[in-house]
Amino acid sequence: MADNSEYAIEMLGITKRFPGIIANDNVTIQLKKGEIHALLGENGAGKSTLMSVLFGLYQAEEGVIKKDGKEVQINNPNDANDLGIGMVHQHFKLVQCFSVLDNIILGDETVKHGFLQKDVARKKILELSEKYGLKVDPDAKIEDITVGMQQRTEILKMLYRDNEILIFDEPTAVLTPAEIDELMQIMKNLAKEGKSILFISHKLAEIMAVADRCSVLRRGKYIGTVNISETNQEELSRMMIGRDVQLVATKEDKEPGKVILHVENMTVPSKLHHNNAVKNVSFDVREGEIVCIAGIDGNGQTELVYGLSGLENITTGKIELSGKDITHASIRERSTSGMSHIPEDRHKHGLVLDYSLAYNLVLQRYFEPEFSTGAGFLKKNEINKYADKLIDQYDIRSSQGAVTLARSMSGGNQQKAIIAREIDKNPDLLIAVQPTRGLDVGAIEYIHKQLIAQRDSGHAVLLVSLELEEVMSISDRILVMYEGEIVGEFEPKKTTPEELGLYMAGAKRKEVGA
Amino acid sequence: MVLLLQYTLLFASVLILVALGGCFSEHSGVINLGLEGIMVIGALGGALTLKYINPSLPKLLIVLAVLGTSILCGVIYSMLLAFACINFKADQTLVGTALNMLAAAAATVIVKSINIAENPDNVSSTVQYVTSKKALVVNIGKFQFNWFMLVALIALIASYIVLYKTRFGLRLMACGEHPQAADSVGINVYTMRWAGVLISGLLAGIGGIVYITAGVSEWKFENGVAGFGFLALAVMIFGQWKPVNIGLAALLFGFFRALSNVYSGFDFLAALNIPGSVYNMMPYIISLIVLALTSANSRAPKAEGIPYDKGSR
Amino acid sequence: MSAENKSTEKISFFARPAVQSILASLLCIVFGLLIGYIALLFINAKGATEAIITIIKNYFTYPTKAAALKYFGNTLVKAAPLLMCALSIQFCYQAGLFNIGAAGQYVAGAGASLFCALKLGLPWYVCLIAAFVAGGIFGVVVGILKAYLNVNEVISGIMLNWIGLYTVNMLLSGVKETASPYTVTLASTNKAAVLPSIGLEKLFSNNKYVTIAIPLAILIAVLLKVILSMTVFGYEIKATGIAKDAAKYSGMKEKRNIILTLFIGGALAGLGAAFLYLTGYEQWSVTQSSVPGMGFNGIAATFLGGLDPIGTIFASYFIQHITSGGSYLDKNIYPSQISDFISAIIIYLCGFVLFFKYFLNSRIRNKKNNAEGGNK
Amino acid sequence: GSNNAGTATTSEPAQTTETTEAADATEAPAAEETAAATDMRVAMITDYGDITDQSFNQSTYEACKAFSEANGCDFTYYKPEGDSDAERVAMIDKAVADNYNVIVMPGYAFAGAIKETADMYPDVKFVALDVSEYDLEGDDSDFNNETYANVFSAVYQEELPGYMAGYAAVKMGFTKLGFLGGMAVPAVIRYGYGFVQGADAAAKEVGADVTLNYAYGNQFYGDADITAAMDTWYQGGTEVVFACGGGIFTSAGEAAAKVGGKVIGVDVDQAPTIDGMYEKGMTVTSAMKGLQATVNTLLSAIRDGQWDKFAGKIENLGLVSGDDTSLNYVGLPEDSTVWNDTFSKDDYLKLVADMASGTIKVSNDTSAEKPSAENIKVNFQGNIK
Ligand SMILES: Nc1ncnc2c1ncn2[C@@H]1O[C@H](COP(=O)(O)OP(=O)(O)OP(=O)(O)O)[C@@H](O)[C@H]1O
Ligand SMILES: Nc1ncnc2c1ncn2[C@@H]1O[C@H](COP(=O)(O)OP(=O)(O)OP(=O)(O)O)[C@@H](O)[C@H]1O
Ligand SMILES: [Mg+2]
Ligand SMILES: [Mg+2]
Repeated sequence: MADNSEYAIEMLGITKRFPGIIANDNVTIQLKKGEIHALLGENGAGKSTLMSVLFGLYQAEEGVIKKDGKEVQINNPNDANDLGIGMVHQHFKLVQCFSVLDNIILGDETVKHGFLQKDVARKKILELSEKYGLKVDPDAKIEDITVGMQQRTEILKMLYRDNEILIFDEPTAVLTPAEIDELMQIMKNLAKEGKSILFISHKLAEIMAVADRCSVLRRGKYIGTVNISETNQEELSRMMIGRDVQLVATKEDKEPGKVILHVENMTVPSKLHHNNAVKNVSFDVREGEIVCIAGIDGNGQTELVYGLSGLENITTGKIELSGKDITHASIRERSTSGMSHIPEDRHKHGLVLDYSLAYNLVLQRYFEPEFSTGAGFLKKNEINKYADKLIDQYDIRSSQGAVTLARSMSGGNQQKAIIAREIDKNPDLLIAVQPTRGLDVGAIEYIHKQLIAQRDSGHAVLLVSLELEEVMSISDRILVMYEGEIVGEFEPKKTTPEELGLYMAGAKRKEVGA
Repeated sequence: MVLLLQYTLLFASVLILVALGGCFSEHSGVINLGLEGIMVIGALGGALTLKYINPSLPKLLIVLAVLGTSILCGVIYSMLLAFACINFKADQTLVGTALNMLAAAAATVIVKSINIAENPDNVSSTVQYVTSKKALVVNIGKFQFNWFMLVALIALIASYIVLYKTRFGLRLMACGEHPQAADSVGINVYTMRWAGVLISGLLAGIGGIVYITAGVSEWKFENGVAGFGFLALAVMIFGQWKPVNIGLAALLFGFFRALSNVYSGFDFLAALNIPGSVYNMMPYIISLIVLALTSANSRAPKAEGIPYDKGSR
Repeated sequence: MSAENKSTEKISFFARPAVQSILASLLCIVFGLLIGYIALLFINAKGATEAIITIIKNYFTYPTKAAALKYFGNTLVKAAPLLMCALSIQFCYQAGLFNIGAAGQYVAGAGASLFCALKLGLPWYVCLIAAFVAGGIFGVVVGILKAYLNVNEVISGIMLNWIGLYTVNMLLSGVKETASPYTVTLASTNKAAVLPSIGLEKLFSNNKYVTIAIPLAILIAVLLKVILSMTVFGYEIKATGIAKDAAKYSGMKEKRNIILTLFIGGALAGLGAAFLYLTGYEQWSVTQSSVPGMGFNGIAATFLGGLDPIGTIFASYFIQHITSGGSYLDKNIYPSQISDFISAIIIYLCGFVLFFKYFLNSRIRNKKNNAEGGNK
Repeated sequence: GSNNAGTATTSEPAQTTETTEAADATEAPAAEETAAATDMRVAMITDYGDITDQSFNQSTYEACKAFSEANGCDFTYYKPEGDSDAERVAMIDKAVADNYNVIVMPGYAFAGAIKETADMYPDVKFVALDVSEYDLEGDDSDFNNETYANVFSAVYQEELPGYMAGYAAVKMGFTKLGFLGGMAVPAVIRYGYGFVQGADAAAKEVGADVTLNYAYGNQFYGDADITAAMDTWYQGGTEVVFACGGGIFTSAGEAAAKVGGKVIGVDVDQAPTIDGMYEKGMTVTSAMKGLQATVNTLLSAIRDGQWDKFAGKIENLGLVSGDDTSLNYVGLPEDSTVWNDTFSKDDYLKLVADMASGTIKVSNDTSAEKPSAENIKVNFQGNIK
């Protein structure tokens, strides 16, 4: 083929197998020069795998990769780098205790006699950050900076290496709305500069907003490529899932009942700084309503939930659950008194990754008489039966059913398992923290339905979400958190994302009574 | 006083060298519990060199030859750890423990075999190095300066520079903190970890010969190195995996160790009439207390102890 | 997504975890002995074959059956405490803790049981309890430091090993023989503290050291197996071990579990010491300047036993068997440390077990995949 | 380690008392004796130390081996798996099973094992070293110096050479003394307490102001820790240290060399070893006991069919003659001791005579935890490691 190929990168007929699974099955995608090419697919469809093949982290069993029309071998990230391919990984690959600068130069250091020339690097980074509007402090440590800034670091890492082909694997999953807008702009700028971009996202709106074309994968197989200008969200989701998806949740109006969760003047200390993370917060959640805590990441939502669930001790205040004072109750007591908690970090808190699915499904109930004898023995049969029931009822997919290791399950199904476990407890109060993060639209639809079902059956739901769209579509009441305080209370029907955004950013506030 | 200083420096030198060894290994992501064993093997190499070298050679040459063989032995022995833990993803604590047991047994078997081969009547596991050992020390007044003190100081400074000022150090630490990140920017994690472990073998090997020549002119290899490798690990943790802090921690530990031996020279301490066992326990009790007070925000390399698997994310 | 094979599918013989563990351990043993044999060849080629056979034969080197039985008993007597130390390490390992402090907990158990037996004149069961508690307390110290102050259990364990040694030496100085550093004998001081033999000694040519310690140790191993795999407590311990945060999230008291685990671990090691010292087999020397190796050898037995209590029973016996066998070597030719050398090699090889299993599994999978591919 | 302070050297034969018999042993045996000797199969069993302990086990091993080679009889040694009666008994059983008929056991620790096996193997000849009647019979001892019919045990009166060394040191003019024991086992303690008594007596005699540092190293080898402690002693003014235990002299010698200090050796004449390693004249004397000689005597007696003279006896070996020191089992080396004006060889001979005659009494009581003295100041430091 000619050197002046239309395509920057072509991945032709790629097949990549993992033990027991074909992650990519004869997949072909072609990335035009200067375009933003979206890659769409359910959880576990094989997007990350395909990109890892392109970046040299994995080797495909079959297929060829061409750069500018010429066949290339990419055996490791070094080869990818040499070819001008850079990648922002789904899970950031940043060394927490290093500075931004160290992370950027890592692997491509300027040295003199083996000694680092950090000043040279700093100059170059500042220039780049100026040019593309990527604001970072080169000397800040990664562990001290926001997720958004970490992402900018990742992008700078690619630019620092003069990469021409940029891969973004789910870059927006962890960003705030403002940061997402910023990122979209940056991507457009980069494309304008002539860089070619591969962009993975589960958020159709984002794809519609920035991409030129979109390729869809389903269960490892290539489905097709469409021009964004000629398609819509419905078509995309149909391609991805194979059926129509309800993208915006619907629910009926419902009059809330009596107070289930009553929080009064709660203050929670912070692990990171001397300031309190949650300051003197008061609010109620009632039967039959979904109350949503909105806010930009890092404004105390995590700690608020830790305080409620007992993962962290609160310094002052009072918490009541269904009229019972649980301020000083243990985590277990709260759980048995009717509180369920879908945690923010499903790998850290939500699952014992090396336990079987069945064991994970009874993580909150193994001690109950249903699953253990008075003498302290586990009733394994009961546990397995119960697990099979939940697997069936909640459609949790895994390779071997109840005995599958939780670790080997896909993120979406892991989340489903947690949700099944927490909801099947039939809690008075369900606390769900970012339950849809990183999941595909099909899974999101499913989870939203479950949350609404809880509400409809008269339970209280407290939802913590960073995504305004989600907040607007499923909540009955919205509380905005800013710097550890509740700075506003809204009804979704009587507000706009723009208004919420102002409160979330701390530009406006109003007093809220409990 | 001079004695206290001299032995503080001597013990601190051993601890600095070995703890720095541990530091390099752990920064690369491999917990090296086998330091004790590496010390023994390093000591064996150095001792045999001292035994066979012509004592009339220039002193500098002797010092260098001893350093060289100790390093060589330490490095070779540490390969056993690197091979099992890096390439075969073995449990690092287990392999480290095995290396400690193996070193003591192997060193004894080797020395005994050598001794018997030389003289069938000599069944001891002792290596003597009376004359050549004199090359290692210089008397400055009452203070007996040991060249290895200088070696330890150089190792300390070099470690600081290597870890914080060079490309190698940056990459090494990245492998111990987040090997996937290092891999994704084209750093070969396995190579770096090998480097970390071999450097720990190098330093612990020197530590071994310093320890056995610190006070005597012969060593009985059945006795290993009496827990110094483990003490060095405590020093490393107390020093928070940072060379300068390790230096200070080693001085502190060395001080208490020295004090437990020379306290009888201080009238007020002798007058206290504390049982000897209490002084012996001191370094351990103090380490424990110090660790209890400092570990809450201890910052071990994040990925240490976890074998790196290219496939996993 | 994932292949949907049902778990009902028949698992092939070599795919069974238990089979793999046994196979792996046997391989370690074979390679360990082989390397030991090579070392023997190096030292003296002529006697090497006989020497390695001697090590393997252990008590069978005695010509009479009675003597062989008696020394079979002796091997068992020492295997029991080794098993206990191995179980201690294993139990903690299940909870994600490397209890290298087992050696010190063993020392504490020895100190407490002998003190109760010799100084206080208490009967054997009280001495057992004392050892259990003393070992447990040493474990608890490690546990508290770990749970509340984030002190690495390996380091604190090592420090406590030394502290325990010196403390016990001081403690037992009060009950030592006047003219030697050994503690006075149980038989002469307090017969009631000697563990009962319930007729077991008869089975081993009247080996008076064969006591209930041996069946008790085996019983405890079985008990641990049951606790770990079948009980709520085991469920919690393992969850705490592999996912501390998830354990906390689910309302388990993870700090309490860490401390409790180390208490039990320590108690097991402590009990192990009592199982040896209360038979009268050995006296404690109060000038001992290094921690008894039992705790460290326990690490070997644990891993050789495939981290399974039942496997550990056999592994402990085996390690003790070759250690005892080593004492029958012809010392004129071979240093006695050669059996330590072989044990150490075997432990080192145990490090490769995980890889071996992984290798085996991927071979099995490949074979299966190929077979399936062929069917298509 | 081991249960004795002895230091063995391969090159130096112990300066012994039983010169005649010792000499016989190494000479080619006469023809008719060869038959007896080949029937003799000698096994030695170590206590928990190895034969490399530069001490009791090593001396015994060397003596046995030399004898066996000279007499063409089979010899081997066994090392028990651990430090317990049970394991020592196992080795005795094994030795008998392997057809050894003379078993040499150095160390009081063998008492328990002998009690278990002596009656079981009446045809085997047990030669024990340092196993006292009290060790064997406990509180029921009648102290008649008799024991099992097939056992002979030799117990040394280490307090005597210890006394001589202490006495000599003070008389030689030293006023700052040190005692560095190995592990605090009976033999070491006897040496030490004797040393204190001797220094005490001499101090009284000359009216000197004497101080004595007293410590155990808790091991039979030197290392940096012990050298540091010795440096502290020597640099704090200590002039001479009695290094009493295996290889622990290396620490004393190392420290002494730095300040020109002196050392007293133990068990055998250590002057050649220590002076050879450090500097000439460092070793002022050695407190000796005739361990290897005893082994030789016994093995020769068995070879010569004289076992009955020894069987069933426990002998306390110490001073035999006040006049002929060559007959004694303990003493100071007459050739290598650095005699001077204040303590000449004649003074020594007088001391021996007085001790032998009972004019001077040395207590062998080691029940006290610390040594005590009336005329000198003893700084007891216990175990320094
Ligand atoms: N290292 C691996 N080993 C085994 N299987 C793997 C591995 N990585 C991915 N897989 C499997 O390959 C499939 C594709 O995974 P991949 O990460 O590419 O999905 P994805 O499309 O990026 O999903 P998500 O949207 O959740 O990020 C999954 O089913 C997963 O189970
Ligand atoms: N070592 C592995 N073996 C098998 N499957 C794996 C392995 N590692 C990851 N996977 C699977 O790969 C898929 C993609 O995982 P990935 O880490 O990309 O994100 P995720 O699971 O969607 O989680 P999240 O979005 O929360 O980060 C998941 O199905 C996961 O279970
Ligand atoms: Mg992905
Ligand atoms: Mg994902």
